[in-house]
Amino acid sequence: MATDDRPGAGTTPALARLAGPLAALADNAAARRAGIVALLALMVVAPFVFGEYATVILTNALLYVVLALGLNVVVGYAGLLDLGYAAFFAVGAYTVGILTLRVGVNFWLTLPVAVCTAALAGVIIGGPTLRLRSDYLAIVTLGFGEIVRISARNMSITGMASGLSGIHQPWLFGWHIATPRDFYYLFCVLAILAVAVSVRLADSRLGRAWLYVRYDEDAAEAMGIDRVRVKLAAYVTGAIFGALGGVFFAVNLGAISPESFSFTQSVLILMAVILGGMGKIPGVILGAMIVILGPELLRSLGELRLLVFAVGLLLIMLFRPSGIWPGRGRQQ
Amino acid sequence: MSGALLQLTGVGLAFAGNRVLDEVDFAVPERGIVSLIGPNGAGKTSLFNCITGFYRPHVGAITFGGHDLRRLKPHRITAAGIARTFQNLRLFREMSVPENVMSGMHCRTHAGAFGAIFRPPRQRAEEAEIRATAAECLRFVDIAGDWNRVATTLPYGHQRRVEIARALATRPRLLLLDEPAAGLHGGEKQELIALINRIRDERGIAVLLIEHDTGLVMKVSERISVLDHGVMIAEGTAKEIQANPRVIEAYLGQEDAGADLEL
Amino acid sequence: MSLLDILAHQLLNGLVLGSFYALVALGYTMIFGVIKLLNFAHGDLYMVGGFIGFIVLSAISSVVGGGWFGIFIAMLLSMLAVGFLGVVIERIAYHPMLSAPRLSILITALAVSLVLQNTALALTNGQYTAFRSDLGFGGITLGGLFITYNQMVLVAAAAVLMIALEFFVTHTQYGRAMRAVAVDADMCELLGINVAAVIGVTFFIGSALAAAAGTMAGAYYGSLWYFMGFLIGLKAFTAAVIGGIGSIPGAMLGGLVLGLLEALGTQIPGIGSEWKDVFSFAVLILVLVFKPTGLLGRSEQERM
Amino acid sequence: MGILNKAAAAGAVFVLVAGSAMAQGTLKIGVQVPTTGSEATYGRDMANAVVIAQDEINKAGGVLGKKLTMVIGDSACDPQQAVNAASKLVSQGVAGVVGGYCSGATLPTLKIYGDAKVPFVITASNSTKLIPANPGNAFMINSTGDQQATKATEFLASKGVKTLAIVNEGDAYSQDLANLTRDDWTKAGHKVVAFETANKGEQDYSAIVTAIRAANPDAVFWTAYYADGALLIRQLRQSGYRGVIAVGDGSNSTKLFDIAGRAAEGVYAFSNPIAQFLPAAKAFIKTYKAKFGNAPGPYAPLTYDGMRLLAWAITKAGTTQPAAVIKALASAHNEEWLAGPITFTKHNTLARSNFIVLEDKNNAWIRADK
Repeated sequence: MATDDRPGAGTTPALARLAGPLAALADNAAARRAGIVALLALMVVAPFVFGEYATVILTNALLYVVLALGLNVVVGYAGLLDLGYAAFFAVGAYTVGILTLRVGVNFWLTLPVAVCTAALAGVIIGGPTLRLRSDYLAIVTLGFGEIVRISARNMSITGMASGLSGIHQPWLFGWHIATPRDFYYLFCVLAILAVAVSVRLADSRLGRAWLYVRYDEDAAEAMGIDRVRVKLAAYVTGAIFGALGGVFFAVNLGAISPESFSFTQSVLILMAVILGGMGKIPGVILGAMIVILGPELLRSLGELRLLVFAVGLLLIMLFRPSGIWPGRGRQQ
Repeated sequence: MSGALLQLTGVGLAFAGNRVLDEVDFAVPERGIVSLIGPNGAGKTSLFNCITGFYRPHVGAITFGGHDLRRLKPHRITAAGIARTFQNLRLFREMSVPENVMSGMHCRTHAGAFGAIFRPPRQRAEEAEIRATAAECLRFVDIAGDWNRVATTLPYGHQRRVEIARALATRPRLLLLDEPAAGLHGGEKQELIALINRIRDERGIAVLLIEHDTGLVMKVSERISVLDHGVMIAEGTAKEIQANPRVIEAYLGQEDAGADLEL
Repeated sequence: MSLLDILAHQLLNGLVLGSFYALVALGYTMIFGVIKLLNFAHGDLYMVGGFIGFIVLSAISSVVGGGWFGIFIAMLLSMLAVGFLGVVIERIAYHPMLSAPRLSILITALAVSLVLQNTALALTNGQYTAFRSDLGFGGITLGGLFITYNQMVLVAAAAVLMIALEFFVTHTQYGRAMRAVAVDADMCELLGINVAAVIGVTFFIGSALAAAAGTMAGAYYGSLWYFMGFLIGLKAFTAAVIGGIGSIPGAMLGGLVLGLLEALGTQIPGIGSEWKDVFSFAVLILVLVFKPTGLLGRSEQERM
Repeated sequence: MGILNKAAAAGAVFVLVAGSAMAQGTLKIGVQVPTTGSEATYGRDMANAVVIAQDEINKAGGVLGKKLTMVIGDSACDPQQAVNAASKLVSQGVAGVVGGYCSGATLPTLKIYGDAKVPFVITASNSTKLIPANPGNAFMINSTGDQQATKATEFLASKGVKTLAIVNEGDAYSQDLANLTRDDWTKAGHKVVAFETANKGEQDYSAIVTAIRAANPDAVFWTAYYADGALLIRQLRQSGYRGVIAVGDGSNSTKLFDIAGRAAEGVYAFSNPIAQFLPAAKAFIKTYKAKFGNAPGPYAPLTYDGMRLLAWAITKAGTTQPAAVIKALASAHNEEWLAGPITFTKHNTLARSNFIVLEDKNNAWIRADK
């Protein structure tokens, strides 16, 4: 997160909003750094302070941070509506499950396979549909999400409807990642990496191209940008984030089943992206926290949990399309 | 006109059976400044869109530097060396002035996701080049002080110039300007004329413009073509066009445009 | 049963199912026509229509009975109520968004869908609601084919609604205005057509048709569920795409084609019923990729 | 890493404080059931049964001189939510857990309770997939899916059925039961002529109905839940199918009749022991009705038993030490409970099959196997 000192850069508005996790404090680099350090310190001590239950919930929230940041590349940066994001999450989870249980591959070796499989799936689905009007992508991804879920339910290699269980916890250089606290720290690292990658992507040739295409496809094309290719890059990047989230989800839970990858899952991840503020990294992190911690804090909501989120989503779209996190709206 | 930079031969375009362009022959020489005029609805912007690949002509040939453009997508045509501005400003909203101009460098650079994430020296050099080019193009169109502003909040005339800078950042050999003087006042028009001349003189870029302001057209153009109802009715120097009876007839058909030609 | 009988039965199944798909697909395609929006909430209006029809029927069945007549009255009232709901949704949620980026309005539509679904979930506790009616199981036998009276009434009712719609669109002023707005809304505005009113009427009719399907389905199948609109919404969209999105005859044809594809698709050896939905969605994706204009849709002019 | 050490020390103090608070007066028992989501009715019914057991035990003096307090963990019938709920129960220091309704949601919690060495009495979930995943601390007091398949095979064969169509809903529970029944049925020398999967929430089953009619089986066995089962039964009867229809224990709810109406007449249901057919449950039914205003649901007796079994085991062990309690649970030997005697196999599953067969007569269940 180095400050930009190249000629002609400055802190340009859109970049600033995309780049720093504490963009609101963009003018004050010291305050921003202090904020990040405080946040990191809190992350380190949290399991000792809040106990095991909170650790499990926070681990789940961190998983959502990774997933939401991935979907944010698709929705927030490139402006494509993906309603089947859970499919890529499933691809990652099942890749680990199948390779470790059925083939006996070491967990860490499944990572590159999961990434490649997700990227391939992204190209197969995105390649043809991204040429069409962007609305169609929403419905095609929805259909794709259902296809993946139903296929997982019907195939014996994926353990059919019961899914796969007994996925082994991995070792990392002699560290057996087994307790909730171990997984919490693993997901901390993962989330920090996801933030760093998001920041760097936003402030790059590709990241800018996503915004160009999102704001004005025709003008972007007239500037020599291949819109299909750029959108595909966003879609595939999102797919890879999703798959990596799925990989670690699978080892954390130890068991996966098709119902974890339903439409509701896709919608929850999308809510995390939109509630906090699409395109804004701190906003997306906030959104993921709201989606996971909200229901835990408000257990009494019970049945009304999703209704509250849905109404929130509608109100956000109508009155504050830029999301909860402060920062100027992108919409108008 | 063989050896022209851009050459259109027998180009025809129809929408739902209505002919928009009919057998259009047209050329822009290397380092030339050419204008395309005609009454509203004559098909000027459609012709632009055919050249830049947004429309696909149904018949005819379009070559640029000897290469066939007809099957190329818009972004490939830009990469081949044709840049454009839009009739209604199409800046990327909510992005800063340099960010807008940096879009032009996209087709001249290569870094992808890998470069963005790992930032190898090559990518850093490229990024520096993008920013340097954007800065240089902005200086060229004389936008200096407003860099940190969101482009769409600039005064109208400045936005026009940012669009030109953005097109220049694609390093074109031919620049298409779609009504660049629309909405500009007198002084700004003079600056525009100077800018168009500098683009050609200092950078060696050929310019093709569509413009309603015939006064500006007469001053800046070396050759002028007149399009009416999709048909090219005249071609020549400013003097020749002003004297051409078909042109006068075409413009008289449009009540309010007749006055323009007098200028 | 002979193979021929099976095929005849599956054709009948496809026809009944296709009628529902077509009624819902019509609303999708009409709304897409006038404001170019994929109204994700449309399937949920089918669900709401089913519940309102059920409530109305419960209230009036002591007077008019729970047979087809009572269901018909319930259906009309449900159509009216859901038609207005559709108009209200358009006014509140979509209208302010018409000039916003497309992504915003799509997400708004999704939010509306989730609000409708979860309201129904909260009200029913996620339980199935039994839709009680007095429909019998009688029918006639044609050769090896057994057709129930319910199926006949249902297909006929769907056909009448579709014919009425076709008449409305081709022979009335609003209908013609609707088609004009679908071609070029800006131009219509210039010509003095009240575009907002046309959009309102379109939402009313589209939503009412979904409610009609919802009420009939509730009575025919005998149960309602808060999530019942999701799958049929997706299927109806698929039907609209197969027929050519924006085309009204296309939606009818698409609904029937999809109904038949599903009914017959499960007869193909190797594709068991567990793969039925994968089959439908694969058809959707293939149509979008290879013939995005569908069977009857007109090809869109090139961009710009 | 001074900060880290201090934080660890602070955390340890926190845990100690929490631990000492736990040691006073009461003994916490976790109840893992879905209280939200589509299966909430069952979950609430199970929780109600625990309330009755808890009150009775406390009135009789509690366990080891301490009062029992139940803590509900909402699994929402969702694996991820169930894991959250289980972690919360563990961190609240429960001495044991009863419940477990949806097998899919129960499965990932086995590891959590296993790691924390918390005894877990599973009162409803009965998928055979739970057996290999059990680290040893969980005990299943409901008969498992394979026992239901055996029962179904025996019963249907006794009705003279030769050819069978099996329909499931594609979820873990019904798919498992469908596969087990198919295997048993074929092993018994009969034929499965159709094996279909319906989609949850889809109203139109006509394509499946036609496929079944084409295969013309003597009986149709629906292995999934009542809501969609009712639709299938209706459409089967509507199409003119006159053979035997049987449903699994997910469909033994009387709500089946609400939707299917008279089409359900004569339908057989395989069921775990429900209160109205248990001679010992008369008082339980009375208490339940007085307290909650309605009759106990299908899993109330088993869950009531689960709570009492856990209390019995803690008493027998004389301590809440997990190892001792688990050992006491495993030692259960034919003691009589509401739903019959409990003895565990070496896999910690119920040694006997407790399935009964019901039949719909005028939209009410009667025993069909006695």
